[in-house]
Order: sequence, then C-alpha cells, then structure tokens
Amino acid sequence: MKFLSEYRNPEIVHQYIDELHKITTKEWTIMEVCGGQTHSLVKNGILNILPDKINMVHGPGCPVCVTPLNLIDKAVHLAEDKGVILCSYGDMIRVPGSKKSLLEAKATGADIRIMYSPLEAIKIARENPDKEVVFFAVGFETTAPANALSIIHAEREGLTNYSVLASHVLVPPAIEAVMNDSDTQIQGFLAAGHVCTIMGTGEYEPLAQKYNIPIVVTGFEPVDLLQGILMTVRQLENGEARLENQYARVVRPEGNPAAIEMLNRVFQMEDREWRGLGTIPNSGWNIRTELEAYNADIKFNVNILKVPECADCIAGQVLKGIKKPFECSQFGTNCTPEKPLGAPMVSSEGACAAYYHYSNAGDEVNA
Amino acid sequence: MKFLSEYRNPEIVHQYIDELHKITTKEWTIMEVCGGQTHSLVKNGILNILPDKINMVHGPGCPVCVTPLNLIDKAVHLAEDKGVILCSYGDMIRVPGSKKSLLEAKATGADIRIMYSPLEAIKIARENPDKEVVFFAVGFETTAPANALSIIHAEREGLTNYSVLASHVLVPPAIEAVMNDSDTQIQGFLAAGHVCTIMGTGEYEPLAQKYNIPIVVTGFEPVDLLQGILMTVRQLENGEARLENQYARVVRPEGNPAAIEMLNRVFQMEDREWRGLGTIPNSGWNIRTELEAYNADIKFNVNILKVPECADCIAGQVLKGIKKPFECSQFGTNCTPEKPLGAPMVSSEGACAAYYHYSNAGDEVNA
Amino acid sequence: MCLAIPGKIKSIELQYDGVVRMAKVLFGGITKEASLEMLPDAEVGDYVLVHVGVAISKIDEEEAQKSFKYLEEIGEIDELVEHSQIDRNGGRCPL
Amino acid sequence: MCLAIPGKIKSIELQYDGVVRMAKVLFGGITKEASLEMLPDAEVGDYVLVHVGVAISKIDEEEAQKSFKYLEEIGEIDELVEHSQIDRNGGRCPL
Amino acid sequence: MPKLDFDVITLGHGSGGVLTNKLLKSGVFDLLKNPLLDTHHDGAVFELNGKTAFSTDSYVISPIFFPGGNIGELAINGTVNDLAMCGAQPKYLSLSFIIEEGLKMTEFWEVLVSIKKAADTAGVQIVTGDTKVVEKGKGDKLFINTAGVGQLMSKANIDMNQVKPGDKVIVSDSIANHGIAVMSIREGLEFETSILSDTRPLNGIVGKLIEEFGYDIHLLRDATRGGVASVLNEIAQDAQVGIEILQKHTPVDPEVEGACEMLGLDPLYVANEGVFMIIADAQIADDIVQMLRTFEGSKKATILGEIVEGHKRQVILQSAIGGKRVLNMLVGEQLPRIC
Amino acid sequence: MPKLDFDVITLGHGSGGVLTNKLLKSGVFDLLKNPLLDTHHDGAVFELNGKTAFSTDSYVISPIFFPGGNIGELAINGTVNDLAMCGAQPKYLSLSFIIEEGLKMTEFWEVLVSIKKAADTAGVQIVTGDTKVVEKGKGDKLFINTAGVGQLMSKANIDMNQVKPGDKVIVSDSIANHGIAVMSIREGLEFETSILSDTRPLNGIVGKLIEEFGYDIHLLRDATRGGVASVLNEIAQDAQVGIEILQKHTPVDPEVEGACEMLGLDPLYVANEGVFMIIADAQIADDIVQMLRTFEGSKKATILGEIVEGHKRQVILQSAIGGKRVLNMLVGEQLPRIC
Ligand code: SF4
Ligand code: SF4
Ligand SMILES: [Mg+2]
Ligand SMILES: [Mg+2]
Ligand SMILES: [Mg+2]
Ligand SMILES: [Mg+2]
Ligand SMILES: [Mg+2]
Ligand SMILES: [Mg+2]
Ligand SMILES: [Mg+2]
Ligand SMILES: [Mg+2]
Ligand SMILES: [Mg+2]
Ligand SMILES: [Mg+2]
Repeated sequence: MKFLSEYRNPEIVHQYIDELHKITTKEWTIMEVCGGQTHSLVKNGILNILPDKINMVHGPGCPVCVTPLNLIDKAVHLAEDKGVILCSYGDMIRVPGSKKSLLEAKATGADIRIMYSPLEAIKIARENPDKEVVFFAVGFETTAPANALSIIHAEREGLTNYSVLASHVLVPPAIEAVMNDSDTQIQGFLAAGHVCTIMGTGEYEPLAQKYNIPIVVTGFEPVDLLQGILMTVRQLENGEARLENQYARVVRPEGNPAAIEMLNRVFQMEDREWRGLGTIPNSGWNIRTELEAYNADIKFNVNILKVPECADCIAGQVLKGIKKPFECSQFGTNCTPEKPLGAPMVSSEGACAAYYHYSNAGDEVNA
Repeated sequence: MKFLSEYRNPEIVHQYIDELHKITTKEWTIMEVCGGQTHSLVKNGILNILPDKINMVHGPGCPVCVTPLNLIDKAVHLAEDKGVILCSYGDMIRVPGSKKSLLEAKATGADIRIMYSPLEAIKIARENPDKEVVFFAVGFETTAPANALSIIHAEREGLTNYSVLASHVLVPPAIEAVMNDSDTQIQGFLAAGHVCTIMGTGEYEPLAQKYNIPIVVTGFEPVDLLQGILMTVRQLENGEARLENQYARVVRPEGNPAAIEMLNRVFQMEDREWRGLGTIPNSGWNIRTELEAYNADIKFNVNILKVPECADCIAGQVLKGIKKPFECSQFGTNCTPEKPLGAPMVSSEGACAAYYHYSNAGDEVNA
Repeated sequence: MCLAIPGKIKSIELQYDGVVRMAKVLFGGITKEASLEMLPDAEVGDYVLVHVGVAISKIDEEEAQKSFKYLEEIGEIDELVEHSQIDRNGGRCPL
Repeated sequence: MCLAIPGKIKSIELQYDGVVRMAKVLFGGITKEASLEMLPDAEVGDYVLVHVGVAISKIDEEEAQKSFKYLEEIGEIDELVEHSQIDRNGGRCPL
Repeated sequence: MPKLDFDVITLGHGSGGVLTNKLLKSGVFDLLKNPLLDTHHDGAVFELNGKTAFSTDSYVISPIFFPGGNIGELAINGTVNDLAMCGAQPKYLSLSFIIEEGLKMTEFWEVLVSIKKAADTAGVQIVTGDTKVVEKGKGDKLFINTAGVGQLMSKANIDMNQVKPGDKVIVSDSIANHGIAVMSIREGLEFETSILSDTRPLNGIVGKLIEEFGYDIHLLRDATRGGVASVLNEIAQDAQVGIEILQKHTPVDPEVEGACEMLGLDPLYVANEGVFMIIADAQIADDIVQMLRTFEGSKKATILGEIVEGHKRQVILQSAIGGKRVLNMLVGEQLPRIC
Repeated sequence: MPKLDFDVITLGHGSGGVLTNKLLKSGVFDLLKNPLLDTHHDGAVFELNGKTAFSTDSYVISPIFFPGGNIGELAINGTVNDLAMCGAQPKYLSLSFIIEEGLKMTEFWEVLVSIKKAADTAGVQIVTGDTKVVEKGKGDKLFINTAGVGQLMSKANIDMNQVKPGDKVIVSDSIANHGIAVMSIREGLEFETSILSDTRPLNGIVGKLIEEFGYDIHLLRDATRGGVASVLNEIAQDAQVGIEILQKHTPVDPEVEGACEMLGLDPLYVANEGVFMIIADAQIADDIVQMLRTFEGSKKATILGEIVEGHKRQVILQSAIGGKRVLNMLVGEQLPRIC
C-alpha cells in the first residue's frame, strides 16, 4: 500500500539503524508518547535492533489504558440497561472495570456493539428509534473530532436517542505530568504524529523550551520511528532541545483547522482523571453544556461509586516511564492479558501488554 | 385416578352400549355441545361402537374454534409489540388469524408464553414490571371465572402492567343459534358438564321447553358420555323433552355461587361475534367498563381491519351440526391440522380436526 | 372444552393475609397448586375438580356412585359391576 | 493510539443536500466510506489519512519523499535507495 | 472442578486462542481423558473392522438440567441408543459443544461430569470433540452434538424390510416419563412430582436381546421425540404395513398419567429417552418380554400390539373400552390443552 | 426448491411429528439422497476396515452467508479437512442442524444446495443426520454440526512426535481471506471488497502430497480459528519444539493486507478455511511447495519457517525489517482496533 510499504523497506530501515549505531555515544532515554508507536516498535521487533544505549520508554498515549475505572463502570452500567445499546471501539471492551469489563457484561446479556467509526453508531441510533444508543467515546486529540462529528450528525438528523459517554484526554498535559515527576528519566520525546495531525505542532515548541528537551513529531512506520529516534538522538548528542517534525507528509504546523473548529464547537476543556496518573488539570475534553442532551453521563445521571485502583499495579509509574512493566510484581503472574489488573495490560498497545506479547519477556511467564 | 378410572371401566361401558343397542329403535341425531366431549368420543373410539342409528353431531363448544379472526389478529398484533409478553393457553396459539397464527408470530420473534393458568400470567406480570403482560383469555363459562380471578388478583396486587384480551362466549345462546337455524337436524343435546358446574342447570330447563328437546347435562368420561346418550335416547324414544343431569357428582342445580359472583364483578354481557357463526346477541362477556384498565383491547386501542373468513370453509354449518366435516370440499386437502383453513381444524377438539385425527377419514387423505 | 380433572386436596395455604386460599392438589401422584377462591368451604381431603389452576367444584361421592347404579335403577341389567382399575400392564397380546 | 491509514479517494458523494461529503477511499484493494467533513478541499485522487471513518489529513507527496532523502541530506550516506515493494512471496527459506 | 480464574464462559473461550487453550488444558477436559482423545488434534484415529454403524444427534433441551438428568448424559445416551437401535455396539463418540456466552462454569462442569459417567456406564469412549461459544442471546445455555460409531453385532439383522404382518410390537418400559419430567419444570406449567427422565443407555440390554434372539428381532427403534405414536407411524409408512395397538397394554406410570390428564396430553406422543420399540417375530415375543422384565429399566416391558395386513401405513389404536381410532402422527409440538 | 406450504421453519418442524416428517419427505432432503442415507433410521451402516479417523466440528458462523460461501459448505469442508489433516481420506459424514425458528426456507434450501455441492466436490457421502428447531432468540438462524469418518491413507504418518528440529514449516496459500471476508459484512465494520472466503476441501491435495511424500510429511494442520499463529503455538507447545517464521514470507493478498491495516488486525491471527500448515522434512520442503503451487487453492504456498532447537514451546517471528518478537497465542477474539 502506498505511503505504508515504502516506510517498511528493510534496506532503508537498516541504513537508519546503522546511522543510529554510528552517532550514539551515550545512554539516552526517550519516550514514545503514543501507544501506536509502542505497538509498531514491538511488533516490528525494532527494540532489539536499536543500539543498546538507546532506551525507549512507553508513554501514556493509549486512550484505552488511561480511561478511568469509574468511567468504565459507568459504561458497563449503561450497557446493562435493557433499553440501551452501547457502542464502542473494539479495544475498549476488554478493559477491566472495578467489577467487570464490557466484554463480561456482554457475556451476561448486555447489548454491546463494536464499531469501526462513531458514524456507524449514528446509523445504529437511526435504525433503533426505540432504544437509547450510547457511544463510549475514548480517544486523544486524534479521535475526539470524529466523536464530535457524530454529535453534529445526531443534531442535524434530530436524533434524540443518541448520546456520548466521553473520555477524551490530551497529550500536552500528559507530557507535563511525566516531566513534572521528580523521578523522571526521560530525555527526549517522540510526539504522537496523528495527534499533531489534528492539533498541529504549536503546543509542543513551548514544552521543548520549558523542559529543555528534544521533541520530534513522529509517524508510526519503522522508517518513521527510526528517523524520529535518529532526529532525537542527534539533538541529544548535539546538546539541542528543539521541536522537529519527522511526519511532515501528514502533519502541518497549524494542524487541521476544520477538525479544531468541530472540537471547539462540541467540547470544552476540563480537569480529567487519568487511570494510573490521577487527576491532571485541563487535561481533557467533555461535551459542552449547550449540548448536554448528547452527554450520556448527564442524560442518564449515572451515579457509580468510585472504587480505588488495584494497589499492586504500578501502571502510573509505567505510564510515566519510571518503571518497566517487568519491574511490576504482578507482571505475568497475577496480571496477564487474559486477566489484566491494570489498563496497560489490556490494550495491545498498553505498555505491559506490549511487553508481554511481543518481547521475550513472555518467555519466562509462558514456560 | 379416582373419579376418572371408574368412568373408563370397559365392562360398564359395554353394559351401557348393550343397553343403547337394546332401546334404540329409530334414527336419532344428538349434539354434544362441548368440544371436550367430542374429544373424548373420538379419542375413546366411542363413535364406532355406538348403534348406527345414533348420529352424534359435534357442537360449537370449542372456545378456540369460535374465537373470531379479528381477535386473533389483535392478539398477534399485541404479541408482535416488543414491549408485550402475550400469554395464552396452548390450544390457542396454533389457530390461524387472517395473516398468521400466534405460533407463526412466535417463530418470527414475538414473546408468547404458554400458560396452564391465568394465575401464572399474573406471576409473569409481577416478574416483568418493565413489560406489558397481556393474557389472551378465551373460554366458555367454565374458564371465564379463572380469567376474572386473574384480574381480581392484578387489582389486589396493584399490577398496572397486566391486562386481558377477552374472548368469552356462552353456551345457551349457541344452543339457541343451532336450534333457530331452519336446517337443523338436532333432536337432543348433551349439555356441557363443566359449563354447568359454574352456571348450574337453571338456564337449560327453559331451552328444553322452548325447543321441545331433551337436554342432558353430561360429563366427559366414556361412562358419562354413554350414560348421557342413553338418558337422551330414552327421552327421545319415550317422546319426552326434559332437562336431566347425568353429571350430578360435580354439577349442582345452582352452579358455583362464588364463581358466578366473580363473573358478575368482572364481566358484563355483550353481543359477540363467533367464528363461523356470526354475531349472536348477548352471547359473550367482556370486561366491565369500571375495569377497563385491565381490558387489553381498550388499553392498547388495537385497530385491526376486519378480514372476511375463508369463503370455502363451511365451519358455521359444521358447528351447527348441519354438515359433517368430510362434506366440506376443503377437508383433508386444502385444510389439514398442519395448515387449517378454519378454526374447527385447529384445536384437537375442533370438529374437523377430531374427524381428521381420530377417525378413518384420515386414511384417505394420508394415503 | 374445559379440561378439568378431579384431585384430592393435600394441604391449604393462606396467602395475602388469608384473602386467598391456595391448595396443593394431588392428581394421581403429581401435585399442583390450585386456587380455592371459588370453593370457600373446600377442606383438606376433599376431592375437587380443577380447571386452569382453579378448583371449581367439590365432587359428591354419593352422586358419583349413581352412574354405576343407573342401569340397575332403570331395571335393565341384573348385576352391578363395582369400579375397577384398568389393567395397563398385561403382557400377552390378545389381538 | 490512533490507528490511521493512508488511502486514495475513489469517489465523492454529497449527502444532506451537500452539507456532508462522503468519500469512497481505497486501501490496498478494499473500499471504505470516510467522511470528508474535516478536509473541505480533498478531491478524488488525493491520498488521505483516515481514522475511525474520518479523513483527517491530505498526504503531501513531496514531504513524503523526505524520509528517504534525510540520511543523504544529513550527509551521512552515499547512496539513496528508492522505495521498493516488500517481497512477500518468496519461496525459499533463508533461515 | 479444577480451579479456574473465570466463572462464566465468554466468547474468547471459543476463539481458538489462549482462552480456548486454557479451557482445554485447565483440567476441565481432563475428566474425559483417554488414550485416543487428544483435544489438540483434528481428529482421532483408531482401528475398525467390518460393518459399522454411524449416527448423530444434536441436543437442545431446555432447561439443561431436569428431574432425573441433564443435557450431558442425554447426549451420550441418545447417540449410544441410536447406534444400539441399528444393532451395533457403540464404541467411539464425538462430542461438540455450542455454548452460549455467560454459561456458568459450575454448570458446564456438572454437565461434563454427567457425560463422563454416562460414557463410562455405556462403555463408550469420547475420542474427538469441539467447543464453540456464541454470543449471549444467540444460543440457549448449551447445545450438545454427539456422533458415534459402533460395530454391528454379528447376529443383528435390523432392517425395515424384515417387518411383516404377524410380528409383534413390544414396548420396553413405561412411557412418557422423560417428556413429563421436563415439562414439570417448564415456566407456566410447573408441578410437583417425583417423575424422572428415563434417560439411560440401551446398548447393554439390546446386546443381550440380539445375542439371544438374533435374526428374529426385525426392527428396533427408540421412542424419543414424538413418542411411541410417531415411531409406530414411521414404521407403518416406511415398511408399508398396518399396525394395531391396544391402549390398555400401554404401560404408563400413574404419576405420568396424572400429569397427562392435567395438561391434556396423550402419553403416546410424549418423548422418552430410555424406551424402545421392538418389532419381532411373534414366536419369540413373549420370551423377549420375559427377558426385558428381568432388567432394571425395562421392568414394564409389554406387547403393545402387532403388525397387520390391513390398513397399510396406518396405526390403529384399540381404546381401553374397545373402540378403534387412527393413531395419527402428531402435528407440530404437543402443547398443553386447557379446553 | 420443492414446493412447500410454509415459508419459514417453526418449532413444529423439529418436534418429530408430521411437520418434521413433511420437512424430511418434502423433497427438501432428497437433494442429499444416497443409498446409505435413510433419514428415518437411527443411523447408517457401512463397511469399514483398518485405521479410521473420526472428527467433528460445530459451525456457528454469523452471518450464515458470507462472501465466497455459506455455513453449509463450511461445515462439509471443515470436517473433510480435519480428517484430511489426520492423513485420512474422508468417506462418510453426519450432518446435524440446529435451526432457529423463523429461518426462511429459501435460505435453508440455499445452504442445503451448497452442502450437496461441497459433499460431491469432496467426494464424501452424507449418511446420517438430525434436525432440531429451537425457539426464536435461542439460536442464530442456523448452526450445523458435522462429524466424519475416513480411512487412513496407507502412506500417512501424521504424528506430533515426528516433528523435529530442522523440519520446515510450509503454509499452503495466502492467509486470512476467510476471516476478513466474514468481517467485511459485519455490522459496524462493513467495507467493500472482493475478498472471498477460502473455504475448500483439502483432501484432494493432501491425498496427493501423502501419496508423493508419505512419511516425510510429519504434521498437517488446517489454520482455522485463531489463524496460523495459533496453530504454530499449539504445535510448539504440544511437540515441545521452537518455531521460527519469517514475516516477509507470509503470503497475504494485498486486499487482505489493506483490510488488516484498516482494522488493526494481524493476518497471522485471522481465521482461514482452506489454508493448512505442513511440517515436513527439510529435504522435501521445496518439492512440496513446488507441487502445491501447481494446484488451484495453493498457488501461493511457501516455506514460512522452520522447527528449531531453541526457545522450546515458543514461536518467534522475524519481522520484515529483521527484528524478532515472540508470536504469542491470541487472547480472546481478535477485535478491530482503532488505537
Ligand atoms: S503488569 Fe499489570 S499490575 Fe503491573 S503495572 Fe502493568 S497493568 Fe499494572
Ligand atoms: S374442513 Fe377446514 S375448511 Fe372445511 S369446515 Fe372444517 S375447518 Fe373449515
Ligand atoms: Mg482443524
Ligand atoms: Mg441419531
Ligand atoms: Mg436419536
Ligand atoms: Mg474443532
Ligand atoms: Mg419406566
Ligand atoms: Mg432414535
Ligand atoms: Mg474437528
Ligand atoms: Mg475444524
Ligand atoms: Mg435425530
Ligand atoms: Mg488464497
């Protein structure tokens, strides 16, 4: 496929690898912010061909992983209502809530549908006028516009049986949370290419300056990732701390203005709880007060007691890159992808699951 | 079982048969009013051991058979509503409406439950507060009190999700309809033992006089039926026309006063359409105006177009005893128990089905 | 119509503070609940006729015998046959 | 996060009196609908990046080449390798 | 039951991945272990020589637990019996589950234990199997399919063409227990009773009958769905003969009779799981009955009637009082009547 | 289709009475007629000698019609293929339906026609069967179980114990077509494509392979549920060996690759119906590939990797760019990802 296969070309990949080996002189710890990048690094086996001195840390950029327990409990509660069809993305339905996951709710009779797009959920709402259709909308800045668009469609069509349970979080506050932790080891960031496709690069220049750290907006294919890492290491080796854009074929400095307009029309910023990280100020979006008829949380006034997260799970430290998954006492024993204790073990992009699935770490636990 | 097996004793049966052969000198045409009696006559093979001169005619006393098409269509319509659980007796669900039977509605997803008792339907209503439970209540005077009782229970428990689609018809007007037909051949009646259990025998004395015809209140077991037939033939042979009660172990002259009180409390008399017979004045009961909250017909305001009955079906004449089922052009060819054209082919007590199932008439059509 | 069968009252339970009397009725070895609301004077041990879960009549033992005496009464036969069980377990085929 | 893949716009359909532009987008032989509401100037033939059924960016062909020129640009290698297809159908096992 | 980290079965357990593997290897299926059963192969391999019978049935009974048994033993006995009815000794069974998401593991385990016990009792080995999980609302807790192969007994000569006028029709035991036991717990119809399903393997007794009476046994048929009446009608039609039976010889337990009276059902149409019909030469009919009556599970064996020249393709029942009527095939399901 | 007086299947058609009989005798099942199949018997009887393979599977695919096939041919090919994977030539199949009330007769007929065609193509006979009907909402239109028996080919020596380091791992054709074809019409995920299910009988080609290469073929396994990755993991675990495969040798059609990219699926975990894995002696691996490539349905056969001494019980994938990773078993179902 054009614009994919070129960036998987083994020869080019190896030229980048060679170059990295050539220029790397010190140990460098770099965080790839986005779970999709983590996924690609492990799936393509890039981690074990990088120079040993380069230490990649998996960031908090997996929306599934950071969705708070309480919100999942709410989604489960809504799904178990006989009058509700709950739609969600495939990744979300295995995430454990405090009592069960959406998958387990489905196994006991809840009507839960897996969607590729929120616009499909609109179709479900149109076709089931006697049911309430709730879209459990997770996502970073990349996904939020599509979810916003579904509300705009519902409004235009006059659908009164469609609403959204929103869990939208933002990358820049997460980077700040990582950097503000005194234990942080991170020396450079690969920023999330698709998030910047929407938002542009404007928010990241100040962060690079504030924390005096290289930030390279990076894509997802092997060549992208290696070029991004190379750009970061070059800055680090040269003592620089700039914003660079590896992914310029897709990311414009100004982002996508039409998408940003939709975001502003539908969402307002708020403090947001992140699973494993706690509440981060101004770190997420929720549906604007004017549109609260489409806010499932308000529409159904779901009151679910907050339950504390599992005490043994060190997801917060993993997400901040302070600890590696296998440093967790639960990893691979009490916590596995079939029975995850914390969210990073759930999504195949979650840092813990990625380690479990694709690295030799799996070896020891499987034996 | 006590009070059953004694009345199936072959020796006593044969004493009655012998006696009948002994006293019968002329051809007599006698109608057993009740479908249960028909069922027993054919199931026990009594018809082929009776004297040839005694001609038994199957009457209209099968509530399933005489339930009008339009009411079945209404029941189907209600059952197909997603919010409704329709409860009914087993016999009713195979009866064809103008488009389909309840069984066919069930096959395409309607929630239809087969009940032994209307009190079970009350239980369903109690256990499904988010659903409307409609009991499709068919029956003659025997069954009406139980159906009335279910409304009394619903009222007492304050159930607002229970209602009854009533189709209650009465025996005496049916006897009059049979006798008022100028083609009638009927010379004596076996009145329906269980109807009289409720209503007593008071209504039948005047009928015997008015039409100068013997009427014998009769039970359902072989000995009962043969004794009833013997009593009728004795009257006919003697030129008498009285009311007699063969079934005195169960039927009191005054009937069951508690049941009658319940009937009066819940139902009011009205003109009623009978399938195959047309509308007969004051021939049925419906729920009283004060209790119309429990009347499904009013509660759901079901408007279903009346569709004429199948033109080829001579059910009316069969039910009045003017024609035998096998005189119908459709019998056994276009009309079979699997694909009934008219109601008497549906219930196993319907005259046409009884002939089809238990007599050799089935032979020719099966071959 | 109106399938109703005779059974013996095994026990009676009062429901709704005594407003409703429900009986356990024995039918040849099986037990089924039946409402006694239409038979206020039915008691344990009585035989009742049950239709769609409601007892509608008490069975009169004395009247019950009359079917077996009727032929005698009308003077047409000599011998009265007592009620007997039907043999369902015979082994030989008489056909 | 944010699985998004590049595809080529095959056709564009106007819905709701032209308020909504829906495209058929070709991804390596399969076709899927995507909304163009966030790319008002995308046209048939354009390559776009699609995420959860919405096209979020046009792909810039010129910028796309830069990854292959970067190493050359930074003066570290001598030869530029043109993009090539991955051979998925080789028969011999090199292990 | 082995310790598991899940309480209910979910779609993942049927996906062919880790969960399926876990279910297979958790010890749950160890219960059924035998040298031939390897859940990780695509099939089992064994030696088989000579005339072989092959049969299958799917079991969809609801509820899956009922008085006197559950769907598991039913599935084993059912196929064991179908093979026995062919005159074969059942040897190897396949076992395939279609589980509705949400089935409790404890219930599944109970079914498996019954399967194991039933297979042991019948002397058959479960050698190959399959497990599928369907979404909630797309199944009914548990469906089971079994198929089986067996070796024809050397003296067996079960064949529709053997059936001839004069042959006797024997029923192996009192009828309608299974159907009534299941109905006794059905919503809206419940009643209290000690009636139990008669599910049992028939290969033991059939083996003895064939050993003893060989070629004089012309046909065997278990009277399952549709009951005795349906089986007799099938025979009448397929063998092109008439059948006459006597109502008063029909063995019905008093409790079952009571339930049938109450619900307006005819026991001749009610399902059995451990009752079979034998069409045999008249000469040995009494001996068959005598032999049957010495075994548990066929104590009430009786000659029900005979094959006749007349009324081909029809079954005629002589009622207890001597009247005759056609015993037709059932139309649709037998539903409880009130009228 | 024969003329019937009903359009949909109802409970009565599974009751064992007139309607069941009507369905059986209406001509609907005449389609499958053969001398051994007698729908009125309890089982079929045939002669069988020597080593016999026996396998079963239930088919619960939804929707029952999908691009390139339907549940009927799937059910025939699936069991035919499982027998072939045992090194057997499939001979006799059982066929059991669990129908949800309300299934349209036209749809049922279409499935039956496919079954007939598939059985003929594979050269197997359907000899015994069963039909059950469950209430609306207690099934999913149609489930099918097939079981089959086949005779082991004389040169076959398929055995997990034969698998040894140095053996090559061959995949018979391009992968993931079936799973993606089915997904392409699933609510909420639909896309336009010409991808078709690869359902096909494999006994023909397997017969030729065994004829030609006999004992040098150590293991066969069709890569159905869970895909190639799951099969390889099962082999690694059961044979206690390590497996290494090369991503760049994985045959994936471009359309399938596009769909996998879009939905975030890994084709190695996607189900196939006509693809199988061969573990064979290294000496003949190239010859096997050459032979496979001469047949329709295995044109894209390739050596995917090999059995190794190291990392026992693990499958290691070398990515296209040369990185290595563990190819684990799938957890639960593979669901489309968006993130
Ligand atoms: S391995 Fe499990 S318990 Fe440990 S940090 Fe990861 S998700 Fe939490
Ligand atoms: S045989 Fe059928 S068509 Fe004729 S009268 Fe009876 S029900 Fe009507
Ligand atoms: Mg297989
Ligand atoms: Mg069978
Ligand atoms: Mg069977
Ligand atoms: Mg299988
Ligand atoms: Mg018994
Ligand atoms: Mg059978
Ligand atoms: Mg199999
Ligand atoms: Mg298989
Ligand atoms: Mg069967
Ligand atoms: Mg292919």
